[in-house]
Amino acid sequence: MPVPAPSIPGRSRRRSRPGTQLVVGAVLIALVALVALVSLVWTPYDPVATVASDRLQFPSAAHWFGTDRFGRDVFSAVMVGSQITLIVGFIAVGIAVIVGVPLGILAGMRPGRLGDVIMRGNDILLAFPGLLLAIVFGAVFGAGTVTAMVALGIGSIPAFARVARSGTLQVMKTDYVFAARAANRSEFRIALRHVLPNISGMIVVQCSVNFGIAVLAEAGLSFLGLGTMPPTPSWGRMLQESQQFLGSHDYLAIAPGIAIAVAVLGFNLLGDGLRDRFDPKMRSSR
Amino acid sequence: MARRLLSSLGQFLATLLVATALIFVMLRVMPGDPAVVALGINATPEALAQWRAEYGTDQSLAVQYLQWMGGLVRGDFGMSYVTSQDLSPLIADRVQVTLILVGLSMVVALLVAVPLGVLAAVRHRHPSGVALAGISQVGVAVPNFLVGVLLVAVFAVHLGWFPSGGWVAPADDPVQFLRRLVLPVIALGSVQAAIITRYVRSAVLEIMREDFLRTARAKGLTKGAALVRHGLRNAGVPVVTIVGVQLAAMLIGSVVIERVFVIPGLGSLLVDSVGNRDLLAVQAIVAVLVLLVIVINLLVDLAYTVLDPRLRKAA
Amino acid sequence: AGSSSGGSDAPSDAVVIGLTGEPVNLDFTTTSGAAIPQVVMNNVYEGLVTIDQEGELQPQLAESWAVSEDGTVYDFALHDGVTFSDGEDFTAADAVFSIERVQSDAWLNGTKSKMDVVESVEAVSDTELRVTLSRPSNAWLFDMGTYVGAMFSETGVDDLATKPIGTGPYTVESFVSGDRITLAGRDDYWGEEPDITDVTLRYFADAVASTNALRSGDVDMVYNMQAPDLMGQFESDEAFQVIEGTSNGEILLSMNNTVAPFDDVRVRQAVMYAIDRRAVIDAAWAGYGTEIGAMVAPTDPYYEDLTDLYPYDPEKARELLAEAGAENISITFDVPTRPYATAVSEIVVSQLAEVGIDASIQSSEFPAVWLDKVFTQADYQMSVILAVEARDVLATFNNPDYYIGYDNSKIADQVIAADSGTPEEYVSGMKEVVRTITEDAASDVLFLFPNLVVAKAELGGIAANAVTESLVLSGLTWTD
Amino acid sequence: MTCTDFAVDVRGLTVSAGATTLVDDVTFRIAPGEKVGLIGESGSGKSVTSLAVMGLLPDTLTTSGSVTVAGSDDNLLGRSDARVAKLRGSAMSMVFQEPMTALNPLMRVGRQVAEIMTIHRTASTSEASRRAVELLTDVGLPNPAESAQAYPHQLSGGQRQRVMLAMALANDPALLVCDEPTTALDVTVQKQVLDLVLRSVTQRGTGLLFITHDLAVVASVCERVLVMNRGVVVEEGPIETVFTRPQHPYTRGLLAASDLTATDADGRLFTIATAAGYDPSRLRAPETSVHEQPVASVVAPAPTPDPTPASAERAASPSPIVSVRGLTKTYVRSRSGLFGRAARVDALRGLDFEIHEGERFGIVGESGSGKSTLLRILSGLDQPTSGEVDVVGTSLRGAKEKDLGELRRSLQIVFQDPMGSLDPRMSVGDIVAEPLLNPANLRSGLAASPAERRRLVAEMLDHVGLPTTSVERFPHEFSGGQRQRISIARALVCRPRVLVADEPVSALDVSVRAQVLNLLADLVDEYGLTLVFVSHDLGVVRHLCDRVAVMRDGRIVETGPTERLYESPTHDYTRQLVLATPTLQHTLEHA
Ligand SMILES: Nc1ncnc2c1ncn2[C@@H]1O[C@H](COP(=O)(O)OP(=O)(O)OP(=O)(O)O)[C@@H](O)[C@H]1O
Ligand SMILES: Nc1ncnc2c1ncn2[C@@H]1O[C@H](COP(=O)(O)OP(=O)(O)OP(=O)(O)O)[C@@H](O)[C@H]1O
Ligand SMILES: [Mg+2]
Ligand SMILES: [Mg+2]
Repeated sequence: MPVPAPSIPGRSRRRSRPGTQLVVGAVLIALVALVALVSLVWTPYDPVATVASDRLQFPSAAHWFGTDRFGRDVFSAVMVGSQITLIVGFIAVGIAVIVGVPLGILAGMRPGRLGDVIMRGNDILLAFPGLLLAIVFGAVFGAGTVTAMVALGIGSIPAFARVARSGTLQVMKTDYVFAARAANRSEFRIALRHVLPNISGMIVVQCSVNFGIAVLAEAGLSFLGLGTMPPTPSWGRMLQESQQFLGSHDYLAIAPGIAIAVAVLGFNLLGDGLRDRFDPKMRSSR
Repeated sequence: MARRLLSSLGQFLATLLVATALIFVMLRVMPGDPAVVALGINATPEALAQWRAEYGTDQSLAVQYLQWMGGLVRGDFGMSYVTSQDLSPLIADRVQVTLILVGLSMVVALLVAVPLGVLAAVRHRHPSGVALAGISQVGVAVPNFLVGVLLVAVFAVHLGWFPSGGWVAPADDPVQFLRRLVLPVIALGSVQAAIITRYVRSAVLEIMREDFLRTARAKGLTKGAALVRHGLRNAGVPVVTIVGVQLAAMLIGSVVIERVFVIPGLGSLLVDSVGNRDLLAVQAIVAVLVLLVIVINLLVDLAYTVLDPRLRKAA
Repeated sequence: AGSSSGGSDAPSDAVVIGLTGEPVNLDFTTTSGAAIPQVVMNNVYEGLVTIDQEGELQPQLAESWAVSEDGTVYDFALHDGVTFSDGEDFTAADAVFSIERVQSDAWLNGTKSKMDVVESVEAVSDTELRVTLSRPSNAWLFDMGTYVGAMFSETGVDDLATKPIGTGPYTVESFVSGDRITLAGRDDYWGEEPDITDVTLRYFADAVASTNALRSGDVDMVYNMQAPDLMGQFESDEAFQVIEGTSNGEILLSMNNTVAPFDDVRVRQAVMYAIDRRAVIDAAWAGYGTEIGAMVAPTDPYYEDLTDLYPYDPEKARELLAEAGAENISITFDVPTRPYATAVSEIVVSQLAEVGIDASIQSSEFPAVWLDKVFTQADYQMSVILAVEARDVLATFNNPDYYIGYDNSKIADQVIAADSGTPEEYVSGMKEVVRTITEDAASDVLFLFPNLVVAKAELGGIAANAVTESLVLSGLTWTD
Repeated sequence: MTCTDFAVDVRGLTVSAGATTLVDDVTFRIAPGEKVGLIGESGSGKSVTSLAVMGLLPDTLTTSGSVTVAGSDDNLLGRSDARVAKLRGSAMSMVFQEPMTALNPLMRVGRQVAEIMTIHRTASTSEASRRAVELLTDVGLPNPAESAQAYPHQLSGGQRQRVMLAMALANDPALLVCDEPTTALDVTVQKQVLDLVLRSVTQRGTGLLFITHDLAVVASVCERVLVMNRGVVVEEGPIETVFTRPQHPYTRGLLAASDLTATDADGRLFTIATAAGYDPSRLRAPETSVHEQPVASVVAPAPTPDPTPASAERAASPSPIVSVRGLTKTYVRSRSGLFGRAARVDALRGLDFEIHEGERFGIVGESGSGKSTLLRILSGLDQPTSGEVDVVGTSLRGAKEKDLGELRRSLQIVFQDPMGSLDPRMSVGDIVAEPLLNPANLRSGLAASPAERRRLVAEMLDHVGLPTTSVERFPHEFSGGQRQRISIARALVCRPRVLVADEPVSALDVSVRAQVLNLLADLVDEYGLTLVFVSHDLGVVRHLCDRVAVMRDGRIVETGPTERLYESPTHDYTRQLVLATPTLQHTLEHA
């Protein structure tokens, strides 16, 4: 009452029903995930088999999204493309979380020299945007999906480290951490039992945001020819290839374009929804 | 203030030093002997040896690094292995192109996004506000190269209102320069505008919950006036953050748009140089990009200090 | 440099040409690739002879020439009053300098070997040049019509990379890397001055951007267009003309003859049978392109239609593979990052899969990585490349150290004999050589690459046949 | 200042959020110059009422009824924002609770004050800035001209609240609304600000609506009081009457729970539930009761089951359980946000004291005096900069984490914020069990097995009066008072010898406060604990502790037995503190 409670990261006090953003986002992502799963076992056609006689057919009952210049079924390719999209997102975000979050927690729990060193290193990494890393890594290790996801992952480490650190700093100031220390819990236990669960909300939000970023970046890289290699279908490359059919076979651009937008929109909405749910006060990472 | 500036500067230099070392090491792992790349397929071993001696690639890495750093300090990026051209004027040219493109797009994006974001926040319950928020959400999700491709298809190829791409230096022909910039700036700027609109909206929404805004209203300001007089500058801090982040991302992210619109920017040069295995050029471009990102981060830091007196040290 | 907006309001002496594949510099003596000679040969540099649109030798700086009985001594009579763009006179001494320079260390480009047969060069007078060959050669004079035969000024070779100096009708006015090269007509050109004196070559990273520029009026012609699927749209448009020129470029599905599984001729033959070349042309290049069956362009004197040698026959392919014990093999397929290569590779992979060859695509950046890995180190199994050089069948297969690794023991002597023989012996000998190479399935020539040109309808004099690497600009003219 | 006979007239004000009614049919009227208090527990609807009057309610709430302010003739409810805005700041002004956030952090305070005049065009720009300095002088800001140039973060809480007041008074409003303007302030500062408010409204004849949960404060400021409970005004009348002869049981409950000097038959504080036995008239009683009550309160809550009753005078005990010699603590801040502050903060500047087994030791002092720092050091959560600290036989100077197992077995803490001290992501069972996982405890075999731990937790929860089913639930499912019980259960589950409490009740409503204090007192007795109790509230310390140390600026200025200290403080600062603390008795006597 008299003294305002500090903003405590963690679950919102009111258990409100999930917002529309959260629902729509979750539905869109579920859709993409479902398509990816189904495409593992079934697609209407072999997405890489070329059928010269079927080239450039407009959407029809046989080919819902038409066929490309090799006579491949666009619908099947879009389906399989979702796998690449999700894998790139997962691995990129996974790398960033696995490296960034522990570093951020460490920096937050040891705000002295160690924390400073970590954050300086983080600042340096911040100067290397993911796309830049992806292009350079492509030169060094050969362009491809793996290179792209690793580079994008490394590029997003700073964001996670920052979020984790700022969250940890807040958690470390809370009385429940003092209470845990008064109970002689080890630093490791505190990190595991108190810090991690309480910053997990912010981390999840950040994951969602970075997922969207990774999807867009992969599409951009594939568009440049530096991402996923043919014949594996990738939405970005499909868009790139569709360019010379713009005006005559627009559907070739529309299908992957919408697919990208749906995936990114889904992750962004999910992120916003989760942010509202977890803690509206905890958003800025700076 | 001065101390903060000084320490920012120190950090800036340290970051730069480590970053350049990283770049140097990273690129030494790149496959492909630059001599072979430069001289082509049937070059004789003697020619290769001569080339290596000339370009110093037969020296130890440490020596090469020091030579490179020495050049950097003097603003000399060395000579391209592939084109045998001085890199410094080339890169200077390209940096200019990218900075104009990115800068202009950001200005346009801000001009659009700030009013729209504020509107979306103020009317966050009205249908118009919800619609704005929705549009910006969708805008963020659309890849900018798709926007670019569509703009070219419609406004250049179909309607012929604007050139489909290319670059004319402003000094050569200001009118052509601007005409050619319209579509790429829209492509790059519109997606940025969507991103920034989202941030402005949420920053303003947050500010609208602040006590001091209620105080301002209690002083006799209407909601709108209170927001304009007291809220916007406060909302500026998170917006500056995102503008910094986006600017840094756009420096390299614009490469896709440069490709679509055939603009000779730094990102395109990087991709080309990577393709040509022009080691020194790649190294120089990455260094310049990293420098620019660090400068942007520094400026953002300083902008905080200007915006927010709480971050200034007592004199 | 920036005023070249092209379009209908352009002055009638200006033209903007859209190209893909930018030269890194302008010095073909040290840097390989077709992009440099495309710009400078016949435009900035000229040779003693040149090769016309039909593939015939024509005099250029040499008014005429005479060949000795034994075919080893060439006497050239040079034009008088020819000047280089730096004002120096062109004399026989420059020709001596140029030819000897190819043989010296200054010339680093691999094609210098074409000058190996030259034993001596002498300037008999300012306008008389004598070249003595070590043996008769049918190929040498033809090669003199390509960039190996370019004539340089003794005083003008300091900065070939950016300031080429030749006797041609144009000079390089500016070179904005990543964007454009502008050429200006010379007032003091010795020959007939071209109509178009202001040429801008704009380089596009991707083919669609170049055609977009054509549509929006930014360029007047797209030469060697790399987006064949767009041709249809232009064909139906009155404002444009579409020309399918021939070229010397063969799309070569290279197989490394020295490594498994392609060290087995049966596997190579299986690949030849497995591929439906017509389907490749249709799917990858929108039907533009010609099946030729071997690495000889129809414009070459010793061309022979060998397309029946390996008809599309997947059954046969499977049999051959079974015979070779190579059923269900996996290979890697190094694909250079060029539009034709990626397009071709996708359908080739799909067709190979039909016969049980699982090819996984590995992208190699072109030129650097591809040249290094595939070409120089021959560290590959299968690749695909557009071989643009004229009359390159021997360069490709008559050299076991070449990246193809074809065992040339069967053809080496035949080749010397043919080159040294009479023109008739040359033609029949070469046909024999080519047949042997093809029967051995050294590599699969998928199709002859078309030189697709799209231009504004009013642009005339387009040299659409890319017989050599050069893009001849001097004939261009606006026709209304 | 106007011809109307009221500053504000509120009729049938009802505010609802969707289906729930937050404020129900509230009617009151404040005459010019009249000072009216609005009291009630947290969430009773006080702020909503005041915001409704100011026309500052969020759009999501719907209102009905009427609000008329002097200077406007019609109902403000339902008027456009622009219309009401004209009256805000001119006819009516408001001072908010939180001085930290109520000012725009990016604008110099002088401008913020001047702005209210330029908005209403009561002064030109230059005149307004001049007037702003005058106003800042009026509200007693030191160096007003200089302070006008300061940013809010460069001022202390009290100073900021003065700026708010200067702002509110700038246009001589007919009505001043103050919503808990002093709850975030220290008692001495609170007194200054309250005096200032009183003086200002009296001078200007401004009507005052004063909102607080603190009955003593309202008694010292207001003439008339409205008592609010769940959105309904349950009682209204002159302070005198309402506080001494409350008609409504809720009012009586509030009074009883607020009065820390009164105890029921069992020697326990009254809560709203037990308020029936409370006699409010004692507040009015003559001098004698003031003498009598404190005595009673000391005697009453100390049934002292301890075989060796801890007498304050018994300092000669052989070995103190806590012993502090020359303790200092200096923080080095990387970034100092405060005006002229050096980067080094001397939080503690040489403390010497001892606490004996079984003692209830209170520490009082103002914000920033170092109370929390001291507690953190005593509990081994922070290292002293210099000096010797011995707690339960462990020397804390330079002690490593691993040496502290024993200390942490014997000493536990209860914190101020009932929500912030419980990990929202842990179940109550896990929270309470945490101290049992201390390796020192596990080694001692106190709760080696999970089953044993579960038993101990259940037992403890039962002890603090929480249902056993609580173990499965999470902190957010409990009320503030219940959460503080969880906190206490956690602290006591491993049977410590020393319990350290940092403002454990200052975030609680009076009625809950009484319950928690009763519980603490019971448990301390039952377990024979040594209690170290920190509070800024003298009344609470006085009720609970038998010896008190008064801290100021990192020093202990005075220690002594509670009663002696209160009755005859020797140090100036202690006297100031005692005088500044409003108590119901005092204020009613002087009313
Ligand atoms: N904007 C709102 N929407 C919905 N409910 C609200 C809103 N504002 C306040 N309430 C609810 O109205 C009730 C009264 O709140 P109010 O802030 O007036 O209490 P209060 O008496 O001022 O309490 P405190 O002493 O804690 O300030 C509370 O239950 C609160 O949760
Ligand atoms: N971690 C820290 N770093 C720097 N300074 C600190 C730190 N903790 C406390 N201080 C400073 O030390 C001084 C004493 O703080 P402390 O929290 O002990 O005061 P307190 O008496 O508990 O105040 P309150 O009643 O407001 O809780 C204050 O000036 C405070 O700003
Ligand atoms: Mg309130
Ligand atoms: Mg404290």
